[in-house]
Amino acid sequence: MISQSNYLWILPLLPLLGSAILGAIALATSHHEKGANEHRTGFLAVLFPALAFILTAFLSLQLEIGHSLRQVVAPWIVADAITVNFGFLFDDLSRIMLLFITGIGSLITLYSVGYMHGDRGFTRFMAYLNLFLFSMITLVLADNLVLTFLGWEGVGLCSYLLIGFWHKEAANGAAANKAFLVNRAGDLGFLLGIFALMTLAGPAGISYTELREWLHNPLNAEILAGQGQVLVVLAAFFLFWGCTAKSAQIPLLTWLPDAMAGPTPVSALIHAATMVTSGVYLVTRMSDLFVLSPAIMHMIAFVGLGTAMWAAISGLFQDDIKKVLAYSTVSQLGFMFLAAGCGAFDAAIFHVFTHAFFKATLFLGAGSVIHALAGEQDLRKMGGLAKTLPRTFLILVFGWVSIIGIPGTAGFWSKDLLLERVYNAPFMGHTLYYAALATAVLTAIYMTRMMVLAFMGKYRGDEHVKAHAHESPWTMQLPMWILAIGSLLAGFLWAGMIPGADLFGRTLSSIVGDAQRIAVGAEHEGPSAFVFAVLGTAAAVIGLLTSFIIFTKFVPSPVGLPAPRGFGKVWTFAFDSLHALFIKPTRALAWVLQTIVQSLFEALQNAIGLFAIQTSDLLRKLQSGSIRLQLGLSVGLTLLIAVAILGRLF
Amino acid sequence: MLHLLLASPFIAALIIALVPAKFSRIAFPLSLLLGSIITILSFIVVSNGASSNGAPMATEPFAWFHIPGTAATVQYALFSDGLSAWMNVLASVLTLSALWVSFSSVRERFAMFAISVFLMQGALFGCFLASDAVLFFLFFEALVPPAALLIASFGGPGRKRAAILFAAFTLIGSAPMAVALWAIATWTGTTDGTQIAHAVASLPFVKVSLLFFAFALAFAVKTPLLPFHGWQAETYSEAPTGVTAILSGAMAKVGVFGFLRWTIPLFPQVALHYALPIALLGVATMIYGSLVALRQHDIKRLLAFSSLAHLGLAVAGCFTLYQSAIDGVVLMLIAHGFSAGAMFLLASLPERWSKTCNISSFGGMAGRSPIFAVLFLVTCIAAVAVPPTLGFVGEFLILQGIWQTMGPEIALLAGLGAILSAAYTLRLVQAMLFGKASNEHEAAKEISIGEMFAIVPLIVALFVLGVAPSAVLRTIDPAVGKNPTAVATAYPEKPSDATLR
Amino acid sequence: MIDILTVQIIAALLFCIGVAVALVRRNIFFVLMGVELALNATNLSFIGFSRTFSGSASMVGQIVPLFSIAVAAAEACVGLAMVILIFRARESLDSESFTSLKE
Amino acid sequence: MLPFADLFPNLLPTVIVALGALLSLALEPILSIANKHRILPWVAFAFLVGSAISTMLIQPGVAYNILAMDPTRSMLILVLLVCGALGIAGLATQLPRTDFRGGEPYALMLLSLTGVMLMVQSVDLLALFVGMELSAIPIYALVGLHRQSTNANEGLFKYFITGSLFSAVFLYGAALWYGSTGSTSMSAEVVNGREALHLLGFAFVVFALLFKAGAAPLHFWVADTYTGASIPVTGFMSTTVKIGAFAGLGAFWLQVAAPSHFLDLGLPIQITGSLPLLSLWIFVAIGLASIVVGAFSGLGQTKARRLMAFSAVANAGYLVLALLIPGTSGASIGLSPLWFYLIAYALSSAIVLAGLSALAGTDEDDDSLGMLRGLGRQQPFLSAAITLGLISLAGLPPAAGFLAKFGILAGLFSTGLVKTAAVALLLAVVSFAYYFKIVVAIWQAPTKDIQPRSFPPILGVTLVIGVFALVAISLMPSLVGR
Amino acid sequence: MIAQIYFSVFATLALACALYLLVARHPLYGALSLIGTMLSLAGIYSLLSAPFLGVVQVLTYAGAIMMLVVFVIMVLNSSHDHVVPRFDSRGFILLLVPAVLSACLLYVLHTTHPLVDAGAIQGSAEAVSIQLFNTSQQGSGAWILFEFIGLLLLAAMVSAVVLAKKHLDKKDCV
Repeated sequence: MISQSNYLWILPLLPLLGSAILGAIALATSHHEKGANEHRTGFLAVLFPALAFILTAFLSLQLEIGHSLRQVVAPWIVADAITVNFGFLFDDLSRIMLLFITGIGSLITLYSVGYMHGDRGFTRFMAYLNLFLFSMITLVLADNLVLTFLGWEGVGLCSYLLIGFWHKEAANGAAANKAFLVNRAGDLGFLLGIFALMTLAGPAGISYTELREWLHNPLNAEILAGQGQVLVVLAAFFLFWGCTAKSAQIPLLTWLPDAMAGPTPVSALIHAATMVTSGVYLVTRMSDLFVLSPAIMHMIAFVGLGTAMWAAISGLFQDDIKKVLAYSTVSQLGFMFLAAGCGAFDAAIFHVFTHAFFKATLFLGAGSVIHALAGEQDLRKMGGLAKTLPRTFLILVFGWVSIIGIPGTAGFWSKDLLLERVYNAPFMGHTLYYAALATAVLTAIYMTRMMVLAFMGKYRGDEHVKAHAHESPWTMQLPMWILAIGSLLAGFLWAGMIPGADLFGRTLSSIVGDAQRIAVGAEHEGPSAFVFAVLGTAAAVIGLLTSFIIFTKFVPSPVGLPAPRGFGKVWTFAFDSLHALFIKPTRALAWVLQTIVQSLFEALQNAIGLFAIQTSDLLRKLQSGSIRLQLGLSVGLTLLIAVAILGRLF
Repeated sequence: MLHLLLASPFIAALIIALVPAKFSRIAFPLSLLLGSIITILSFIVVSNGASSNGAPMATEPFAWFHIPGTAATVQYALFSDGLSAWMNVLASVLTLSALWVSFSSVRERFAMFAISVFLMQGALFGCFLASDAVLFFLFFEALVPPAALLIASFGGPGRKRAAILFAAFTLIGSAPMAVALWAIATWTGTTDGTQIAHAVASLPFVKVSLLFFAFALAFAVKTPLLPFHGWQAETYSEAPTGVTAILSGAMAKVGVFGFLRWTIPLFPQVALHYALPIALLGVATMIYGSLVALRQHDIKRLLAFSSLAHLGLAVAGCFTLYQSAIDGVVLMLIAHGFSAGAMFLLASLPERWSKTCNISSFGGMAGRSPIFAVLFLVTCIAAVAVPPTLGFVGEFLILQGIWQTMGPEIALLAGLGAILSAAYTLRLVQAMLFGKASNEHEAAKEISIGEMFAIVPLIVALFVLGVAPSAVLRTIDPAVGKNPTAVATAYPEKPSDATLR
Repeated sequence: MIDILTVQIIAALLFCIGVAVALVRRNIFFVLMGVELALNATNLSFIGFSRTFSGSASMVGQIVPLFSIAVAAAEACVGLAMVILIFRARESLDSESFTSLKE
Repeated sequence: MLPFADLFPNLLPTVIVALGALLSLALEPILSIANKHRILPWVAFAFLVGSAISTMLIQPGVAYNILAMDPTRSMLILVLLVCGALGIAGLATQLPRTDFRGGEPYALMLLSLTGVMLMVQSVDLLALFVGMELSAIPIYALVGLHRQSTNANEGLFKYFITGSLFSAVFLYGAALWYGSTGSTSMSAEVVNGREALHLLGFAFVVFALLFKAGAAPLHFWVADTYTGASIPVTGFMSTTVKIGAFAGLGAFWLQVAAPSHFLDLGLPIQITGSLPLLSLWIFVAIGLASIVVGAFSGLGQTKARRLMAFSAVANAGYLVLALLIPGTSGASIGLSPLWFYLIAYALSSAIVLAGLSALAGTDEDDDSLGMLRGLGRQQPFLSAAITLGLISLAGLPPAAGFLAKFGILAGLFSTGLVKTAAVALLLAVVSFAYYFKIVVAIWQAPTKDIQPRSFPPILGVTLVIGVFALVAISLMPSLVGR
Repeated sequence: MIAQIYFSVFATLALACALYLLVARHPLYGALSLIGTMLSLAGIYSLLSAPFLGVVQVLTYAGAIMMLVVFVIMVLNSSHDHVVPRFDSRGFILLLVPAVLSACLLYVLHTTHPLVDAGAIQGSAEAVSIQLFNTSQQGSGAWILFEFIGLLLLAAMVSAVVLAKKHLDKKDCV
């Protein structure tokens, strides 16, 4: 295995190289009328992620379950007690993550080659994509928190770049800033978490493997029990804080929908399928830490559930097709954190996995709809597209059934497993379970609403747009089909009721096994899996039917902008207004400092200057022109001094 | 070697001065040549430090000047460890870039500009190399005349006021330091940096803390710290941009350098005693600077307040008295030197193109001058300390040190500063790069090759050093502790003692 | 025998009167003459003191006035030249009319 | 027969300068108007050089208990000669521009220089008096040189009246001194029972000398006279007279502090004199007053000469404070910082004003800051020299002024006058503001086009010498004093 | 005894003339009264056994110098002199200064009682010249200063020329 471990550093390097080359090309051609040749650059853009995927696949096949590769390339930061390395860790968790990140990443790149066709910034966009993949790979492949943080901030940066890609509209800039800032707020949490761990475990606090050993080392038991307790809680809290920003959980979730509203569905998708899952990845990666502080675990569970429900409800109010998907993403992430909070880390990761497939499918489908309708995103202006875009429709249907959890689809398996685990959770499992089930119903409702509004009924947009409506080129279609198939079949990697089909779970057990044992405790006998399956299916079907009945009848009229109104608005932007509570005071403070304090300082300076001038004028008055006064003052004042000083002698 | 390094800028100034007026054309290439030679020299010093594992270089002391009424004799002696060496590199590189970029704006008076800049550089070298307190003070004061002259004769409309403000602040600020030096000379009879610490130790605590604060004040004004920042914004915005780059990139560092090299090692116990309040002051400065920067409309004022914020954090890092944090401070100084320098130099271009500093009047540059836009964006990214830039490494170490020594709350506070810095930087980026250009009609301007040559190295350095900070750390870390004036002696044996909570 | 103290007092008074003339009067001639008077007073003081010493020490007090007289002559000569000069310029002997330089 | 043995060694430099004066006076009538300003300066310069050489050759010693010579004095005399040369060069630049017909001014300058050198050498009040008068009278004429300018007239008038009055004061002080000691020698011991007279005489003499030095509150003449005189004359008097006055003051002060044998000006001495230490506070008061007045009055000024006048007042203040600096330890006085400061000041000020005399044109207020705009680019060499001088005056490194000020104030601190030293330092910052105004004005971009002004080679030569001297003592302070 | 009387007469005369100088209206009167002071001072000198100085005083001071002064006064004697007021309020205030000065001087003089020393030498011309021109090592060396007085007078002459001669600078041709 040693031999292969030497290849790890190549993985992140490939897309980095790609982005470097593409960036160079973009800069070089930045002043030409039309950018570089799209075929060549497109080829390059797809080449590097694809290579990365192949390499990952190769390594994964070589490596049997339970083993891991680790490579320390070079020291990075070496200061006094602190040592941070460029080190990579390729174990079961990062293997899974890498597989779908590189795989789906490559597909997305391929898709975007078609989607971005003819755009002036084609090459630049491809460079961004590669950079993003580099950051993502670093994030999951790093063997220590600081290097992960590098990827962590890197993806934040890339999302900033991608959201603000079309820089002509200032609005995109605003959305980009929002995304970056909110992520920054999360990153601060991440950093503080690292510090807490360094204080707790010293140098061992940074590296995953060493931290793991440190935590499980019986010698440290009493530290953990004793003064270490606080630090553990702090660390867990801060790290989860970081996750809330990156994977859009309450309260730091406002940036994601805006990001979706950003220019390209591709960038939106790249968030949805990969970036946002990094939070779940981190929680799982640090599962050994989290399970040590049940309070934080519960917090995670509730935050996850809350996010899921809130997002599901606000999904109902969206008329913009991408926004619907955006909120569904947030909601699904909520499910994942719910699972993680309940100690079902593997289930969470599995849901991440399947979600990547069906959400990708949905987004690509939506993208191709928008592409076909020349950029129209308003659901109210669609309708009856099933006949116009049959293949797209089919693809979207795959995604749709999967997300609402029709038995057999990937979504079904993962959500089913997830809910079951939640039910068996020691702490308020049942309550959480029913709430989650209700959320599943809501999911079915808003997803069906989207499908109905988009494809059923008759077309509501203007005609000549429809006249030009067409299916996408192969570069877009190919990835969509692959993903669509995936969203149907991916679930069988861990189909709970089919004996033997639990490759996924076995793979992860080496990472999260102990943690889950600590979290869940002894296996106790709950209702059989079959019950949950039925309930889940029921939820999906109920939601589907209600939604179908309602929204084929009441079709919203296409007036005004596709933005939620009334209660929907309040609900959707609840957390924006929450943020405002922090932003407004900051602004006010800044205003005060600038206009009052700062000007006070300046006034003080001027006062001193004025004093000098006044004194000068005063003294210069003394310099009178009259010789007699001058003589008199000279003699008189000297006399005064002499008398004042020498007078004491007599 | 050190003598040569110190002398080189003055020699350069002399050479430029001797260029007869009718050959004024060659002044520019000549100055660039000399500047690069000096830069090479400074790098040689660094490499010496690296090769000898950061063992400090020092010169034979030479009795120079007897302080009347005391037993003290000022010695001309130079001393260079990794810290000084890197600061010198900073100064020389920035000087070179500043010369390069400024040419197009000062053209006809370039000779004088170059002379003053070289003199300033020489004074900077002196500050970084002096190992005698009075010698240091001499160079510290020698910074003022050329800087003030540059501001007053090449600056913007309010240049005279700015120059006077700058000079008055720095001179008045350094006055207490002079008094402290007299006191040291009178009480201990030595001004040698290697002996003061021991000599002072016997004095009563009150006296020592008075000395401490006298020193600290001078550096707090130079850095600047919160109540003493009045000169900064105005000076930076009025000064010619090349000079501003040096001012913020190198001269402001003298303040922090002073804390590291003089204030803390000379009066360790006092430093330990007042570490927390001063560090808090640093953090407050950071927050203040960031918040005020949020409301600036003049790009140079904004950058001025941003460097106020950065250096505030650096000072806070110094007073953690925590080894790795101090290393972080050094990294951060270098990082900020390069990034601030690059920022100001870049900012000078649109200023020259559209004759204004008001950021609301820029915009849409991403479309019109893409290369400039990319450089600007990258610099901003480096400025907000996104890994793997050098700034991140510095900030990481400093924040960690703050957490270690002063606890989570203050670390959190300082962290907020990081968020705010992102906020105002992105605001600047959005205003300049995004949206439609306000002046579409006029032809799009683009950064020239020469200017790129001047600026790109700074940015590259930020990333290279960020990936391999050990290049710096290796030279400074061993040096610490090897020499008496260096930082380490100031520390209690266990950093944990430094936690005053 | 003459009391030296009286001599000194007279000298002091003359000196002060001289100063007074120089300070109080506005006519430039008076100012000059006031200074001359003060010089005379110093001479008197010297000679008065010379009586209180023996040997060559007493002679010192008798030769210094010679110098002061010479100096007075020189000053008078320059001073009168100055008076002529500025009288040409201003047609006035009022010292208060030379107040253009101030502050 | 004359005791040449130890007399002429002492007097040689002075005599040579006097001879130069006589010769140039003799040459003056036979030269054509055009040649006067071309030849006479060089004649004078030659004699100055000769005097300088002789100064370096002669041995220390005292002649007749009235004229002394020691290393410090010879150093001061050398600086005097440099300042004189600069003044003459300035005249040689200025007079042709104003079409001045006569060549007497050079002779007058040399005569005045003779007087000052006498002051520097004298250890006797009578000699000091003669020296003062000999230095003063030619300067009266020099001040009034431009007879059409009302400013010159007024400056002359004020200087003359004040000067003659205070020479009377000096003489009266000498009388009292004589009355209390029985001798006019500075080193004379006080006769029992006459301490009060002694003290009074001391005070009168000191005040008269302080008037010469232009310390507040005896400074009123300074501004008006400096403004009235033409720039080179201002430069000449602001430096030479100050050197003379402080040399006399320093010698007197040392001798009073430790009477009964003649002292080397540079060496620290233990205080043995009967003079009450209380009188120290006179110097503190006057020094601070001068610094305050000089620093603040200069702020509002717009003419270089007037600025320099108030700078002279301020620097006089620092010099007065320097009188208090103890030597090694205990009740002692060591004046070497004073001499260093004096030399640094004199060189800088002479350089600045000589340079300005070349920059400024012919008419009255050509040294108003507005008129100086942009001359820096036209005369880079002159302007650089001026800038160096001003930086030195402002007490900033790298010029000598920094070490001088630093040393004096450090010494002051060591005597325990902490507050005084601190205040003096802060006010130095204030005065920096107006020195800086001149520098900025010179280096500004010109508003109007200036017709090029040439200056004679002698100015270049002397300026080079001056700048070299200034730089030399900046780099090697040990050249002066110990 | 006689000396006492003479002395008191001369003293009063000197003071009176001095005071008249202070109040005289026309400079000419002032000059004359000043001459009076000087003559009486000459008398006092000779009473104080400095006859040579008395003579010099009469010749040089009262004679030469004051004559010159009077001459110039006559030359410049224009109606202006009467226009110039003798006193003004400022003058009266300034009068305080010499008053205080005299007070101090008198007080200090009172604290000391200088007594006539028997060994004082009679200031004959011979004694003075010996004191003045003894060039030997033991001498006072005053002769050197006397040489400088020569330079001084020369300087005064040149200065007077420079100040008063016409046609020195071109603009002078009025």
